[in-house]
Amino acid sequence: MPVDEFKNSEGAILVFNLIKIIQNHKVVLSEIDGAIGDGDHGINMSKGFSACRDRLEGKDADLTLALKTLGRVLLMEIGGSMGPIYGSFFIEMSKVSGHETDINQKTFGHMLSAGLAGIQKISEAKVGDKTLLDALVPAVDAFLAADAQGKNFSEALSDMKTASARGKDATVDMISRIGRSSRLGERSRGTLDAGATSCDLILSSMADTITALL
Amino acid sequence: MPVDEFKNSEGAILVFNLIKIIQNHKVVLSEIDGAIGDGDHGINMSKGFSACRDRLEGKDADLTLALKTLGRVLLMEIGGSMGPIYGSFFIEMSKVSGHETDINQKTFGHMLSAGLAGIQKISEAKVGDKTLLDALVPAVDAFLAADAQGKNFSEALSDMKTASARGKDATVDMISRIGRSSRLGERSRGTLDAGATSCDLILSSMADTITALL
Amino acid sequence: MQRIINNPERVVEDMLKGFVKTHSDLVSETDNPRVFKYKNAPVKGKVGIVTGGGSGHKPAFIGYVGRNMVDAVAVGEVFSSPTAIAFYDAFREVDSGNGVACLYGNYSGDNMNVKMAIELADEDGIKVRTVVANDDVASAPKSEMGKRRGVAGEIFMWKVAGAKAAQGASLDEVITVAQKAIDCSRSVGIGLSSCTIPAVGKPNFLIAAGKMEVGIGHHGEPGIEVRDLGTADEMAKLMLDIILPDYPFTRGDDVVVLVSGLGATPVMELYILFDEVSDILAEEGIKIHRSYVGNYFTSLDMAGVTLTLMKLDDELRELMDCEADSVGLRQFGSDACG
Amino acid sequence: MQRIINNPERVVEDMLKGFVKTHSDLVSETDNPRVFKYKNAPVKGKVGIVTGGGSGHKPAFIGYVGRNMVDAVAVGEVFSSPTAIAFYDAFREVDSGNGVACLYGNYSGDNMNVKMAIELADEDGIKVRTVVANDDVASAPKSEMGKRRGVAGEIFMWKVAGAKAAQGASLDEVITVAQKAIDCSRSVGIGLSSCTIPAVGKPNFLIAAGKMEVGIGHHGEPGIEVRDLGTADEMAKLMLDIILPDYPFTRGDDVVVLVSGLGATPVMELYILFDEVSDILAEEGIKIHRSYVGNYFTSLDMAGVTLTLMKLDDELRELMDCEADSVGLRQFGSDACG
Ligand SMILES: Nc1ncnc2c1ncn2[C@@H]1O[C@H](COP(=O)(O)OP(=O)(O)O)[C@@H](O)[C@H]1O
Ligand SMILES: Nc1ncnc2c1ncn2[C@@H]1O[C@H](COP(=O)(O)OP(=O)(O)O)[C@@H](O)[C@H]1O
Ligand SMILES: [Mg+2]
Ligand SMILES: [Mg+2]
Ligand SMILES: [Mg+2]
Ligand SMILES: [Mg+2]
Repeated sequence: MPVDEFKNSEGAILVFNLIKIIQNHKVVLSEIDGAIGDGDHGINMSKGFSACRDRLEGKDADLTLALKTLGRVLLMEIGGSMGPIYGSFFIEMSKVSGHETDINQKTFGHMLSAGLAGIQKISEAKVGDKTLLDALVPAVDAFLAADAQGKNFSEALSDMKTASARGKDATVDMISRIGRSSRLGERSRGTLDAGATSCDLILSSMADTITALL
Repeated sequence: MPVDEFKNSEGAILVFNLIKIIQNHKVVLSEIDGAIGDGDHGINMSKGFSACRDRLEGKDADLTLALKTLGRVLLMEIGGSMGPIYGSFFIEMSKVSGHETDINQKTFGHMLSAGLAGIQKISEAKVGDKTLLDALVPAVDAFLAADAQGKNFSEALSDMKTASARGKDATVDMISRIGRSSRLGERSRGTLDAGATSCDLILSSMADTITALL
Repeated sequence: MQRIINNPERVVEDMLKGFVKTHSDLVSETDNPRVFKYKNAPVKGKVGIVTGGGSGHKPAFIGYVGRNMVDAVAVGEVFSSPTAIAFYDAFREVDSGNGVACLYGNYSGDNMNVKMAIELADEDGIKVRTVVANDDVASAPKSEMGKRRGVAGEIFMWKVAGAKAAQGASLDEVITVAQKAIDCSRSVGIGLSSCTIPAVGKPNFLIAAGKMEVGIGHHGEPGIEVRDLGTADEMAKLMLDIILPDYPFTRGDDVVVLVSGLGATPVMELYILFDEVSDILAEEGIKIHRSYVGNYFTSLDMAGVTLTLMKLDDELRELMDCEADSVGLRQFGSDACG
Repeated sequence: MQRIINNPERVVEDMLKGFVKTHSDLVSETDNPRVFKYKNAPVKGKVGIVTGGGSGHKPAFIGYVGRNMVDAVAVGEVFSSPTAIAFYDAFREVDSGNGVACLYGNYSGDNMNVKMAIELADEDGIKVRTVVANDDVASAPKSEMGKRRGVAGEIFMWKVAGAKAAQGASLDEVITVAQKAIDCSRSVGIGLSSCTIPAVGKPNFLIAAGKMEVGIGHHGEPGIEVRDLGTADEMAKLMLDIILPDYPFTRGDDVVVLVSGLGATPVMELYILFDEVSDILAEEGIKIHRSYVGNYFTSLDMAGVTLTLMKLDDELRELMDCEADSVGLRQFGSDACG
């Protein structure tokens, strides 16, 4: 049985993979946002994540620094709602990983909880409002539940992925109550939420990267 | 053979008939203007002529005073281009009828010439530009020609009517070169000019009234 | 028509009522319901400045009534000249015995009505002289300058003449500087949409989506050319290519620039256009002394823009820098001017 | 899209370039390309006034930077909050050691970014206090005032706070009066058309011809009700029926009134609406001390209007009457104020 943890010093790959996944989904994220929003979610996200890549270039970052850099770039330089929301998420995660040498399942669970709490501190959105929280909240819950049930790190990550995807898919049937698309009321039903889609991409990529690192 | 003249003191009926004819054609004049202009020619004209009726009410006006009142009301209170154009026309006519006791064929010819000259003093429009001058100029010419040929007053008036109607009808094939509709260029072809139409109504009504007075 | 109006035939009256209520600190009604004056007019010892024209050009014309600006305006129906009586009454309201400068726009109706009004004023012994603005380059070739219409350059004419009059200049001096201002000004417009006279209820003409009309007039008078909608940079270049050689403005000149929206174009876009105008002028070695960007002279709900340049000499520069207080043009000045 | 733009993704940058070139006598760039300040900021001994928000609301927000007004703004993308760094840099640009009043609008992005910015400023020892405008009556019921958005009432908040700061008031005093201004203000909007974010290229939503949306927000946030397009008089009554009882404004009150167009509505129509507002207020025994009619706070190319009333007490009246010099609000005052 493999060691159920990975080295903070080797974890920056997690962030680099996030950058790649966001860049690769720039167009589709904007298209999804275009259906009931203003069609710029991919552009906004890609702008922020790409700026982070520049910032990490040449630096021998560990996971903590990479997450912190990503969070700060989003927070400081993207503006809108997405900047502070995803920014807080990654910064709060980085505070938990902090100086830990190894990131195990417990630590990662704390990181997720802290990231989520960071968002909830600044956003009034609730589950069911058709936002990224509809992917994030069930995903975090699933990870923590798996952990509590004694599942191992990669099993818990797998549960997280499943819950995130399901949460994202569930946004199709929701009416938007927060942000730009809330203006459409009943007409916002029938399409995915863009933020939930990017959040699912992020969570799923993190799960894959960590699984590979274990 | 009847006396070929009418009394100035009995001539105000000419103006009252003009007022009636304009009021009765308010809608159609606006409709014609609407095709290639802004659709208000009937409104503008009717506003001015009706104001003149109020002004003449109770006054025992002769032709001179009635024409002068009509001209001044149009000139002073209607604005736009029509105010000064028709205003000058009637004022200049009234200057010629002045203190004449009887209006004969020569006097009326001078009145028409003076009215036309008054318009030409302030408007740069030429025959063929698709304006009221396309009815007025041939009508005045026809009256003067008939007079020169020795035709009597009512014959000259009849020639004037014919020429005015023909002039008006000819505007259908013209391209507007003056005023609002000139904006349309080639597309202004194919409809009557509103000003030529009102001018024809005016000339034809004058001819009928005078013929009846003789 | 997605408009905020009551009776479409009474938009001018209704607008005027709202205007004088809003700006009673600056503008007063007169006995003629179509004549409005600066509340302190006639200003003793000062030449009176009068203008007027059809409605639908907000803030023009009434918006330029004020301190060191226009003393009275004659107001017409939408896109239609005021009456001769309105011009005449405006003259009477502002004459303090020093004469009246009537500075207006070269539209045939205005020309006729002003002419009549002057004849009436003559009988009263009121001395009126006129300057007829003709800054719209696209409205006639240079060989027929006298046929060109007055557009946003009129604002510079009023500003300069208003300041000159406030300094105590004579009627002849005011007329001379107003004529100089308009002689040194050139304008051109680009239309991106038509406009709708409320009483008519349908667009006056049509500009197809994806097209623009270069040289359009302030009432939708036909332009020089309909072409594919360009970028802001292309529009700036097009407009300057028309304006610059006509005057001509050349290296070393000092100018004021006015970019005005036509009514429905967001002001954000006017700044985008101005940015390129400014860059091109810098390349050409033409110095911008002062610039105005906003809705200064509109055409109802038309989308589009006009660009005006005026070449400055020392006198025009000083007068443009004077303080002014009107709804459409309000600026602090080192020199109170009056 | 009949727009005057270059790259639709760069409208904000392009507009800002044009803006600072036009108004370099009043507004300066800073090291942060999304932060602009009053050219004399930080004004020694004076509390700094900062605001900020998404673009597309011209003249808001940058147009309210100036003398006795806002000292610096943070500029966001179209309809999107500025970054935390922009707010933070704005604080730093204007703090003269007397603290900074950040007066903004209660949009979730702004709330989050301002919060972050304040945390950063705290670390630098810059004292920042906020007032969050919530004058838009239609955006939440009175029982949830804290959820209401800030709209054109922000202009009164800035005007009053800017004047107070210019008089040498402390940060607490400035905050108190800014809070009072917004507490005494109520706004409501009516939308007559949608608007198009240039980078998106299609309308954000739809308002059918012949309909109007009462209570619409500054980004097209849904209103209270879509109904048949009314006359200007009906709109005035509808809006006052929403605003008056909410505060409530009552007989004997003294108010300032602001009628702002949303971008594509001709100013003529705003005066028509104001005329009826003024008549209704007169009937209700509410006295208008001062009124503003024009495009003060827009939403790109949306057609429509907002109405704002602020109840005055002696302090607010004095501050509203102070001189002010900014692009969006420029007025002469008996009192120079600073
Ligand atoms: N207050 C909020 N809390 C949580 N998520 C939000 C909030 N506002 C917006 N979102 C999310 O942001 C997404 C849109 O992001 P984006 O398109 O980048 O921003 P914008 O809406 O400003 O264009 C939505 O799909 C939604 O998931
Ligand atoms: N300068 C001019 N000279 C002669 N006639 C003119 C002139 N301008 C306009 N017209 C006439 O005026 C008519 C339109 O009048 P009207 O509709 O009342 O005014 P407006 O065009 O201002 O709406 C045109 O049909 C034309 O015959
Ligand atoms: Mg966006
Ligand atoms: Mg979006
Ligand atoms: Mg007409
Ligand atoms: Mg007309």
